[in-house]
Amino acid sequence: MNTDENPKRGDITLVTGVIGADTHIVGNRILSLGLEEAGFKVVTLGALTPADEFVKAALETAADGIMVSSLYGQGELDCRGFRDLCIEAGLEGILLYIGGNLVVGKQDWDSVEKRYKEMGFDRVFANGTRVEEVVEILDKDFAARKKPARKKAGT
Amino acid sequence: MNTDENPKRGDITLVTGVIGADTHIVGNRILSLGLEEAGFKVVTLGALTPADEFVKAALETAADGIMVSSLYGQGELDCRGFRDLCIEAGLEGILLYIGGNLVVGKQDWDSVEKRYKEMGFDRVFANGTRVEEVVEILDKDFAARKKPARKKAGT
Amino acid sequence: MGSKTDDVTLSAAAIPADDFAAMRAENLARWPTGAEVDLEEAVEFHKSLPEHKQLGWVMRQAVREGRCLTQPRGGFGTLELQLELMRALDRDGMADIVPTTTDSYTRNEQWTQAETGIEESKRQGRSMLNGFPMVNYGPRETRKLIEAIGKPAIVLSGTAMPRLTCEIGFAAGYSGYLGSGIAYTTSYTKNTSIAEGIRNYQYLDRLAALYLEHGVELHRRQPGFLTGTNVPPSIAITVAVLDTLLAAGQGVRNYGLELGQTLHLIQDSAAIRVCGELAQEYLAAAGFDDMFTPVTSLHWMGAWPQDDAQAAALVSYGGTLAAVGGAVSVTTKSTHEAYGIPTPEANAEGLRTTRMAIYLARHIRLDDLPEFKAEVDLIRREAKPVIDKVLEMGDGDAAQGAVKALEAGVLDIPWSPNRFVKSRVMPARDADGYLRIYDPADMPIPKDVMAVHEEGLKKRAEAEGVAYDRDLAVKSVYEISEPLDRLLPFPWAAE
Amino acid sequence: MGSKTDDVTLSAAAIPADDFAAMRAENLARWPTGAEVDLEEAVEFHKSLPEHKQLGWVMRQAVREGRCLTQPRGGFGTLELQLELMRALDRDGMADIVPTTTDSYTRNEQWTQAETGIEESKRQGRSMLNGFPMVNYGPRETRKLIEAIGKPAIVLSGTAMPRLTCEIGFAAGYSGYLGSGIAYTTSYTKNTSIAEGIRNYQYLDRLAALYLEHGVELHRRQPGFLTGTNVPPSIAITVAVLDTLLAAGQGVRNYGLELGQTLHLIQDSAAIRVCGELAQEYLAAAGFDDMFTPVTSLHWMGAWPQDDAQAAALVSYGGTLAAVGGAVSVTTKSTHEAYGIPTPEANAEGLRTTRMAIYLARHIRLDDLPEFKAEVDLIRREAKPVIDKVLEMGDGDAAQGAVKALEAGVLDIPWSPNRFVKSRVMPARDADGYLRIYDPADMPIPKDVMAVHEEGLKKRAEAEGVAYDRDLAVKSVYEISEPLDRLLPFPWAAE
Ligand code: B12
Ligand code: B12
Repeated sequence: MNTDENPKRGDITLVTGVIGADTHIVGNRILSLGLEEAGFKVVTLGALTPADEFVKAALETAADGIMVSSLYGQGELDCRGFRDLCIEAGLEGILLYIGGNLVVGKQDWDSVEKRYKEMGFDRVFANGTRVEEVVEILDKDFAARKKPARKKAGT
Repeated sequence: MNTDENPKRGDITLVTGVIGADTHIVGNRILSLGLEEAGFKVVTLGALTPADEFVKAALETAADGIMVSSLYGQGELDCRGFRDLCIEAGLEGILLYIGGNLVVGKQDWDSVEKRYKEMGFDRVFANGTRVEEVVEILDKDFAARKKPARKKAGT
Repeated sequence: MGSKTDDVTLSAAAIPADDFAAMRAENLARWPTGAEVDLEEAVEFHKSLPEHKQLGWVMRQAVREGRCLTQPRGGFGTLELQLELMRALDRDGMADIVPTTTDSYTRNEQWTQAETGIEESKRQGRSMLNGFPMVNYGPRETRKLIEAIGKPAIVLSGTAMPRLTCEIGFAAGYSGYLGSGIAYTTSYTKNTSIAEGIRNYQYLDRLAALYLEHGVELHRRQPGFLTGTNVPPSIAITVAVLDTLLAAGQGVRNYGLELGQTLHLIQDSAAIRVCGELAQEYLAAAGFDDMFTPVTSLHWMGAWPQDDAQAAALVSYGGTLAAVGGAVSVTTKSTHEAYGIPTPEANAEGLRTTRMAIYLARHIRLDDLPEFKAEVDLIRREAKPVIDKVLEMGDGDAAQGAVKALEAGVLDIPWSPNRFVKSRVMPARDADGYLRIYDPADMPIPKDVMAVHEEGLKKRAEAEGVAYDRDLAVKSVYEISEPLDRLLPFPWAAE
Repeated sequence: MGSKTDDVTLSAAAIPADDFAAMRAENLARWPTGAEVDLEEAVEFHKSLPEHKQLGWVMRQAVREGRCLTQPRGGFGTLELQLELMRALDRDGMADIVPTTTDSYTRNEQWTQAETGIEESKRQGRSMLNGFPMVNYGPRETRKLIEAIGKPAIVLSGTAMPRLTCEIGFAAGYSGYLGSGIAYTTSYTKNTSIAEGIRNYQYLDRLAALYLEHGVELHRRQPGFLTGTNVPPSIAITVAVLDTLLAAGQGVRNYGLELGQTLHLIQDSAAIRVCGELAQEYLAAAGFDDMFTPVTSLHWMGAWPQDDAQAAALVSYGGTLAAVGGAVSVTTKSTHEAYGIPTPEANAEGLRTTRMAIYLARHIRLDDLPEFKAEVDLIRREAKPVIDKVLEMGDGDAAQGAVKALEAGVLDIPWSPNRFVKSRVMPARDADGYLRIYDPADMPIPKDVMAVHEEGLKKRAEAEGVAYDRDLAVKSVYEISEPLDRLLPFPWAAE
């Protein structure tokens, strides 16, 4: 993985965690390790993290993005209003990713993605997504934003 | 199995065989054994039997019914005009059953049954049919015909 | 959570009857449906059930007849959906044991949120909860589920906080209950201390013992799969033995032990054997000689492949492994596993595929295979030093020992979300397909045993041309979920 | 059929080159596409194929690397449908060996009827034939199939009359060809004499040897499944050994042996072992020491259950049995087996399920299990006396021996449609799941071996409370196709 791109991964802070009453830590831990190895600064909240703790941690660490994991199927309930929480806290520009088994049961992916995009997530990842893929897309998204820390000047 | 019904099974002759280039003898042999044990007179033609041999045997033995097996999928081609062959030979009243895997592939059963009924079979049986079931239905059909040998007086 | 008993010194001893009565009263007052619980009435109901709907009897009978029973998982957010599901599992799936999985809010005692989930589910016409909110429905309503099926029913509720759910479940007529203090606290919680988790399950076990005092032998069961992620048999068995001792201490006598499959035919057979044996050995040493401990094998608990056809092999092999290993029951998954909670149809299909696999392998035993014997020996040599050390750290008390050992990393659980667990032990799959330990961290696994593990893992690193490092462990998390063209490509085409 | 060679005295000796040239000319003249066959051109084409598209090389390489390859069956009535099918099996199914099954008219040399079948199929837009009519299409058109895939291809044509089809197939570029004189004549024909069937396959083997003389090592293969209906391993192996001797006599050196699965893990492993060993022993005794005889295991060849979920277990277990048994390849079926020829999708799924099952069991071997050793010993003691007697009856000539032995019932095939076969031998499944012989009829199976069979079968009759009679054999035909509620019901409900 190439960390010499613009913007530098080392300047980017990402908060990771598993939302709600969800204990599935494995994928989130592997993701966190992978992001760290790729050069990002990673703040790990671990399993069973309420939505507001994500926002609090992002504020405290001046994070550029929040990487939410949800595996257990109840993410649809847990993630309602997540973007609004961020906006209330003054983080409206923050990059929001979510990944995992995002609904109960095997549902049509397009409709699942749409639901989460409507909740304010910038990108929605299916179960089985590999870390390399996530890193690639992060690079692209931050490159598109040019100055990743811009949102702090926002409000 | 009760052979004391009216008409007597012992008065009824059935021709069995596997039609066309089909070698699947197992089910047909078990069927033949079962019919014999149930009390019917059975004339077994075995595997790989052309349509006209069924008719010839039925004529020669003054049979009351023909039990055609077809497993290999090409029965639809082999059975075309089977009833006509019987009629030509003066056997228009003869009872015609067919059973097995009657078409190529897994197809809707109702449509398969319809196709074979149109070819002139009185009853059409799916793969997996057990002998006891066949005997029961034979009894019913012959009882309905009252005098099973009537068709010989027919033409 | 936050119960008054927290400050009582933790021990493996039985909760005295008076204390327990007080605890129950306090517990049942936490949510309105608690008031519906009436032990005498529940006891009568259990006694009125035919034997074949009582899981305690059914498990014993399965052992007597050498059967391997099937049991799926399954829970939906409303009574109507759950009824339909349990009927489908009972009839179309031919499940021998019918489950009710609770939802994650219920597991975390967030009953208000569960209430929202029920309403949302009703409004949307699909389940918004990942299980059945049993506490919200209460025992009277929930009993309709028991009445709708012709098999015994078990509550599956992965949590460290089972106190109210178990009261409701037993009162409703469930004769089985899965869960244990060490296993679930280390795998389902982040901030719950091991001591608290143990106490909560001592309550549950004590309640089961109370039913037994009233003549109802319920089936309690230990969830040996832990984090479900490459848990080596020795660790699963160590936890199983400790949880068993804790249950025995409260008076439980019908206690199942579960083991997640490693997917290695010989290792899984050996693990099932050793699990049952060691549980009995340590029970005997602690003075318990009448505890029934049948072993259940669980379909692969790690990540599943996304391809249904590939997943079908895991389902089927899961039946094979259970049958060959002589498990008394197998807990099944479906081809939907990678995606989400299965539909009743997919769940029932998983049951039938497993059942056929059991039928086909029901005569096979590997007892006399030298590799089997070697693996039995290895697992024993791996588990016993850890169990002995844990008990030693607790001065013979399993509860005290477990808390201290987990804190010290003497007992360690891979991939645990719990902050009271070191979770530094690193398992990985070796060149011969055995699940081994790459890094034991602080676990007192003997050197000669570790040498066996290392040899196999080094052989794998070499065969794959990769470094001998902890990436082996991460790779082993993904392995079984990899698409076939990575696992077993056509090897010779240039492409 | 009706070829002039019929009156030549049958023997296992190689057909002299001149005679063979005359036979070929006569044979190729039987249908217009025969004129397209050009041996030199075909040899060049085979040599131009990459190694991984040459089945002879691929089978040898699989043995070197310890792989268990997968191969489905599959044939449709038109080139277009067949192209689509073979691409799907190659890509979606990841088949290591891609098949072309011919239709039953082609098998019976009824090419005019096959022509009608092609036209009907085109008109109806679905396959009206149960396979691909290779002779009608001819080698030039058929080669498009070889060019469309990235794997080696094999012709599957269950018939006693392969003469023209094999010319077309090899000329088209198929590097594998399944079929043999004794196995197919006894299982696919009614009126064809064993001698005629053997002669027809001697033609095919001689043709393969001719390619070898030109530097192209084709893979020939013996279809050991025979009637597919409870064929005991000893009988399958006996026929395999005899067919192998016949092929060796014509100059074939790359010759696969197939065995239908009994669905007993130990028995199937033992059968695979003994099959390879006995073939080599009898080859050596006959002076052939350079014949390559890899063994292929076949998914259950008897009647399948109608339930897809149940069938999935047979598919998956079929991979397990092949992998554990150390088979070099496995021939797969699909969950559609009971119904009809599978769709390309279902066929590909069967391949993937099998492949995953192979991956999971690739490390398991039962070589040191005492039951395995006992079964190896039993199968040897069962097969050798029969093989020896057959060879003795032919004064050392396998061809003569086979004809006489089948006539006398010394060699017998269960459930055969052929009137030159006694088909009085009756196999049945015993109490431990082994496929045994209830009635050996006139086969010279030693008394002590039959005592083992009888014991197991009597144990079964007793366990099921039924008479010890030949109904055991009929029941065993149905057994595996029975619905689960008959095979393994929930045992304790009154219902
Ligand atoms: C292991 C496992 C468990 C373990 C978890 C151990 C632990 N503490 O972590 C245990 C056994 C404890 C468990 C419990 C439960 N589980 Co669970 N579990 C699984 C399983 C089998 C594998 C998950 C896993 O570890 N995968 C491996 C990792 C590496 O992959 P991953 O998690 O998908 O993560 C990767 C990607 O998704 C992506 N990713 C993940 N997060 C994010 C975030 C972002 C921003 C991005 C970009 C990418 C990304 O990157 C990761 C690395 O590649 C899955 C099914 C499956 N997938 O096969 C079910 C599954 C997730 N579990 C499920 C359920 C329902 C439960 C339970 C509620 C009930 C139960 N079965 O007991 C409880 C949950 C309790 C609770 N309160 O949360 C369901 C969820 C259902 C749904 N969504 O419809 C699943 C899908 C199984 C099923 N089909 O029913 N489970
Ligand atoms: C065993 C078998 C074989 C054996 C046959 C041995 C022999 N000489 O008999 C062998 C291996 C030789 C074989 C060859 C072939 N087979 Co085959 N075979 C089977 C299999 C697995 C079982 C059949 C069987 O014996 N069943 C057990 C008996 C007891 O049941 P049964 O035959 O269904 O008969 C019962 C009932 O159907 C009923 N019944 C039968 N006939 C009749 C008639 C009447 C009037 C009535 C009332 C009832 C009735 O009563 C019987 C007793 O209960 C089936 C698939 C399956 N069912 O699982 C495929 C199957 C029939 N075969 C098939 C095919 C294609 C072939 C081949 C063309 C190609 C190949 N695969 O090699 C060749 C055929 C060659 C030829 N020219 O015919 C296909 C047919 C496809 C289709 N219809 O779409 C099937 C369905 C497999 C598949 N899914 O592809 N086969």
